[in-house]
Amino acid sequence: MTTFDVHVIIENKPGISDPEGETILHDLVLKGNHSAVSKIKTAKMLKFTIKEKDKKSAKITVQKICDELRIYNPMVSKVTIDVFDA
Amino acid sequence: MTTFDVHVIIENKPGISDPEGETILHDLVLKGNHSAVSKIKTAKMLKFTIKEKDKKSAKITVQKICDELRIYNPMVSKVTIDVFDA
Amino acid sequence: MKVGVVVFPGSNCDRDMYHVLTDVFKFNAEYFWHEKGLPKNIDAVILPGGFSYGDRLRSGAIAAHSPIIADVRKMAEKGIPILGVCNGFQILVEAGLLPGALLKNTSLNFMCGWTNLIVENNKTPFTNKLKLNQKIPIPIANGEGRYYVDNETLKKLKKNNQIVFRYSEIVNGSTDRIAGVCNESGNVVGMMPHPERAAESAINPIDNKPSSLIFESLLDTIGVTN
Amino acid sequence: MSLEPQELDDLTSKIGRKPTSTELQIVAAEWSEHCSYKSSKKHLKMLPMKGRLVISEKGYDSGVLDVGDGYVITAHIESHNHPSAVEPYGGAATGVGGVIRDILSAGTRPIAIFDGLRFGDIEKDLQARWLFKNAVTGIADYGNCLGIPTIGGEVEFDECYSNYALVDVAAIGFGKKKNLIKNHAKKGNIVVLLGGSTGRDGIGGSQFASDSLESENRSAVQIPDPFIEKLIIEAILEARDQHLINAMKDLGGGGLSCAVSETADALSIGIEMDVDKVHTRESDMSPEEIMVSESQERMLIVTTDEKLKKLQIICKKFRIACSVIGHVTTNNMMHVKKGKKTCANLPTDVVANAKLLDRPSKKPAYLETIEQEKKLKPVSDYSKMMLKFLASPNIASKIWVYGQYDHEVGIRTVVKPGKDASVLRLDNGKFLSAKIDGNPKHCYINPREGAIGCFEEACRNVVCTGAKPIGMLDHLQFGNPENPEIFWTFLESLKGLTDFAKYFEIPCVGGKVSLYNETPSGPIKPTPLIGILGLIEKTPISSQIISPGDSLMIIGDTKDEMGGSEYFEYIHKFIGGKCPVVNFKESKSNMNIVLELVKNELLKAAHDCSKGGLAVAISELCMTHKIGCKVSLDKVPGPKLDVDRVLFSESHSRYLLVFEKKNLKKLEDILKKDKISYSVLGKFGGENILFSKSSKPIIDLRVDKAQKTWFNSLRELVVHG
Ligand SMILES: Nc1ncnc2c1ncn2[C@@H]1O[C@H](COP(=O)(O)OP(=O)(O)O)[C@@H](O)[C@H]1O
Ligand SMILES: [Mg+2]
Repeated sequence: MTTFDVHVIIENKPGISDPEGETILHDLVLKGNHSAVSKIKTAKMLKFTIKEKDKKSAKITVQKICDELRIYNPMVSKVTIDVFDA
Repeated sequence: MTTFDVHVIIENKPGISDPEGETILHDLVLKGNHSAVSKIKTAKMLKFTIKEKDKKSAKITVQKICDELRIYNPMVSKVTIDVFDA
Repeated sequence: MKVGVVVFPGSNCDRDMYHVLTDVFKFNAEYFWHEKGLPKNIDAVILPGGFSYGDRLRSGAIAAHSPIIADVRKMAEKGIPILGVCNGFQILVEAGLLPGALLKNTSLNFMCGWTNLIVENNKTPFTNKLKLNQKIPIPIANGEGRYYVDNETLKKLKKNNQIVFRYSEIVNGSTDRIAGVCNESGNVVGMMPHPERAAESAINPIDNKPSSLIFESLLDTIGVTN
Repeated sequence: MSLEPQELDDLTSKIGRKPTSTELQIVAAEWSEHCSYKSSKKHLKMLPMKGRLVISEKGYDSGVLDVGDGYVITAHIESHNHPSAVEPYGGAATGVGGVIRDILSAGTRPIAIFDGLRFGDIEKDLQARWLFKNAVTGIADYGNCLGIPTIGGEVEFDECYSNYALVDVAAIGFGKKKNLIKNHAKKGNIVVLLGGSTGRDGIGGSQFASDSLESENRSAVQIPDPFIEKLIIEAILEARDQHLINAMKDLGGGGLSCAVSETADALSIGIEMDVDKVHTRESDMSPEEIMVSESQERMLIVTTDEKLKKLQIICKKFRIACSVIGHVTTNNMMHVKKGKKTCANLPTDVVANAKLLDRPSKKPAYLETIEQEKKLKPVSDYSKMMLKFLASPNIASKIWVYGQYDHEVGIRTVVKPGKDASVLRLDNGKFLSAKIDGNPKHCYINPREGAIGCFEEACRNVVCTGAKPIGMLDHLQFGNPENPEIFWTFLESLKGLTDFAKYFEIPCVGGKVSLYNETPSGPIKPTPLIGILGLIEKTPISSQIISPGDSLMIIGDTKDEMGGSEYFEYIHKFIGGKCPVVNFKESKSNMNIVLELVKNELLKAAHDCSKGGLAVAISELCMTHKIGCKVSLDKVPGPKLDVDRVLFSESHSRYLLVFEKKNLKKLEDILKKDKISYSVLGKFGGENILFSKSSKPIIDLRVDKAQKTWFNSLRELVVHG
């Protein structure tokens, strides 16, 4: 068994508005004259430390946890899972 | 000028507690019998879309924005910035 | 006629709800800790507001996995009246007992203040004494109260008459100004505003009647059988 | 953390040997200004602490007042200035947590929170805006999660707080008298630590609070966990109901060091404890770190072996940790061990009682000339000026703040924030009214009169709801007390408060001193803050609609007292002049008369006149009730003054009363018998707020326009810059 760091990124599905990202963009970044930035999207991240036999099964386990425990609400969000060596 | 996706991850510095991660671990994941998981840490992510001449300057600009506009408080949080091709 | 008030770690409107049920409307009410089961002789279940599990992950997301939810589900299937208020609504949604999702308010802030509801469905056990389109002055207090459903679900909600309350004006960016919904059979109702905060004249001197009717509807529904 | 050389000598001679490193840390925490009150304690004794309704018990951190029928209220005030200045979100949130645990310690349920917030100039200063925004979110997230309503407070901006923050929080508890924890302990009792785990966060916090703010020691960051705090509250109250608590103390500044030594000292016992038994967050913490850690959300409980089982069951139910860390002895020693090894063994009275100081004081030089006024540029258009004034951060409605606080949970809030004081219903049919007030602009010009003014203003606010003041909380916030000029301002304020409290027989039921509030650019202005608790025996003034034709009356004289006024400082950028002075006799009769009028149900509304003067107070009435008013300035009682002085003077003891015209005679009968200075100023109605003098209009504003500006400007400024 090896320890892995698994990053779960939860973000709104495309098409669902992200007022927080928009506020940061308009009220902070663009007011601060950083016009190179054209978009900001916010997301939530959970970093799991997990023991599994390999990267692939670490990813599968975490995906299963996310689905089973509704770590994200499938009506509004999607998740992206990345596995790293700890 | 090229467009880049810049991911900013804001999380509590090591040694500073993360009550949300602990609750998710103990009251959800471990209760759901997923004992392979030993730790969960939460973080916030901002995804910037930005036009810059290269990856390096994209990273520098975003770091500057985060510092200048106090997108995070360096007393408590650290940021990690990753740049990707859009 | 017995009403169960479910208490989760972090619930904080449980005592308010209990007070209104027992002292104001003379229900026989009892608290149920989330790890317990619900007895068979319960006539209605209320999930009160608050911050179950500190609103961590998402409001209601962790409490939706509490042991008691299995019993709530069974009762829901049996057609017993179930009301979720605020965090209770969020829990019912996270548990899949009601459709949709509750997102952060567009203001990004917690919002506490009074607003008006419009009754859209007066066939539920909690609204049968209200009139259609009746106005209810009522407080809201939430950070994640923006009700969201996709278009397809919205159509379904409309078709099945599942929209129970709407805000009279835009308050937090909810889809179609929805403030409360019910399940297809109409016995499970969830609402973001707090009827228990508006049902007494001491708190709501101008017009506590409409909010009172929410509790009187329940009295009517379950009182008759007893 | 370290002791001053003479303190080290003192400690060494008292214990007759060289202290160990753990002992040094323990004593340094406990002898810090923050925990020991070494500069202020001698003087605080002057405040009257006793009263008919005051219940005193040993070892309480909060004041207790008997409100009749077997019920009590408890109250306490705290600040979290230094932590909030570096981490506004966490600092403000944990400030709320701390004061709530003080209320809980007495065995009462917390039922209300108040917050007083002070920052630099948010119109110009982005840092101040960031601090303000995050402090508000911190308070909201903490209080809302606990389900304790934040029902009032104040917000003020002044350049003296640039790069700094004053975050004051007060809390009120309610319970049955028979449920109060009667702190007691005897040999063999056990000592339990309950709640969150002990970590490295907040190490050195109390010392930090006693240093002026410099970037190097910005190390004490505390992460709030309101969810645990909520569970602790429920667990403790359940344990209280089952009589499982012999004595209790919250952990605040100085962590275990303070809680253990102060409990032992207050109860005349000894405590032996083992740091290895403390549940920690990190495995490699030293005994010193464990003893001085200021991790939040922890309580110390003294109980018995037999009761422990039940206590553990409760803790398990609420999923909170609880560790038996030691037991009670009779030798009056605080004995700290790590396993078998002794790390500290000190007499508790030595630890708990730092040597009190008699600091020198001297009247500040600046006060010699501060009362001189300079010639001001005349205002050409008062209507325009007034609109700008209503939008200014100190005058604008604070709805952006209290709208983020759940102020209704608990369903006690009968009068909600946004008016003067807020009012809660109590279980015995009575009502509690409360408000906190400060005014550093007045206090800077005259520390004594300014402090008295804050006291009177807070009283006026509760009186406007029909409540009689029954208790006072004070929070004295100043710069470095080692500076004799600053210490003089501290003493003056304290003397003023004492005089007022004695004259009005309002006992001080609690307080706090916060010193060393300085930044590299200097000390803050003297900022005493006063909280007043008022009791309404029957009904509070009910929320009534003001209708066209209703009359407006003012009680009290408007005097030439412009120093420290918002008008001088915001409109003319001038700091100086004579600040308002309270005439005690007048103040008392005006207070009593308003209470009598409310009791006789002769009023539709009462509002006090304070920041921004008459012009702002009348506008506030119009804007909150969305109705116009025609006001004649010729009738304002007091000496003849220029029009701007009549409009904007902040003289105390003034009340605005709204009543149905037909009640005028009855009102006058009461007012005349007490020789009250009053005058009917105008009539409500129409869509404009209109002030005129000798029939000439001075200010003419549409109510809706004024209301929109006043209501939204703070949010606009904070959110959109
Ligand atoms: N920080 C705050 N938190 C909660 N309520 C606040 C805050 N600041 C102001 N308020 C509320 O706004 C109203 C006006 O406050 P303030 O201007 O301080 O009143 P006053 O001048 O009567 O003392 C009061 O009801 C007060 O409780
Ligand atoms: Mg007032």
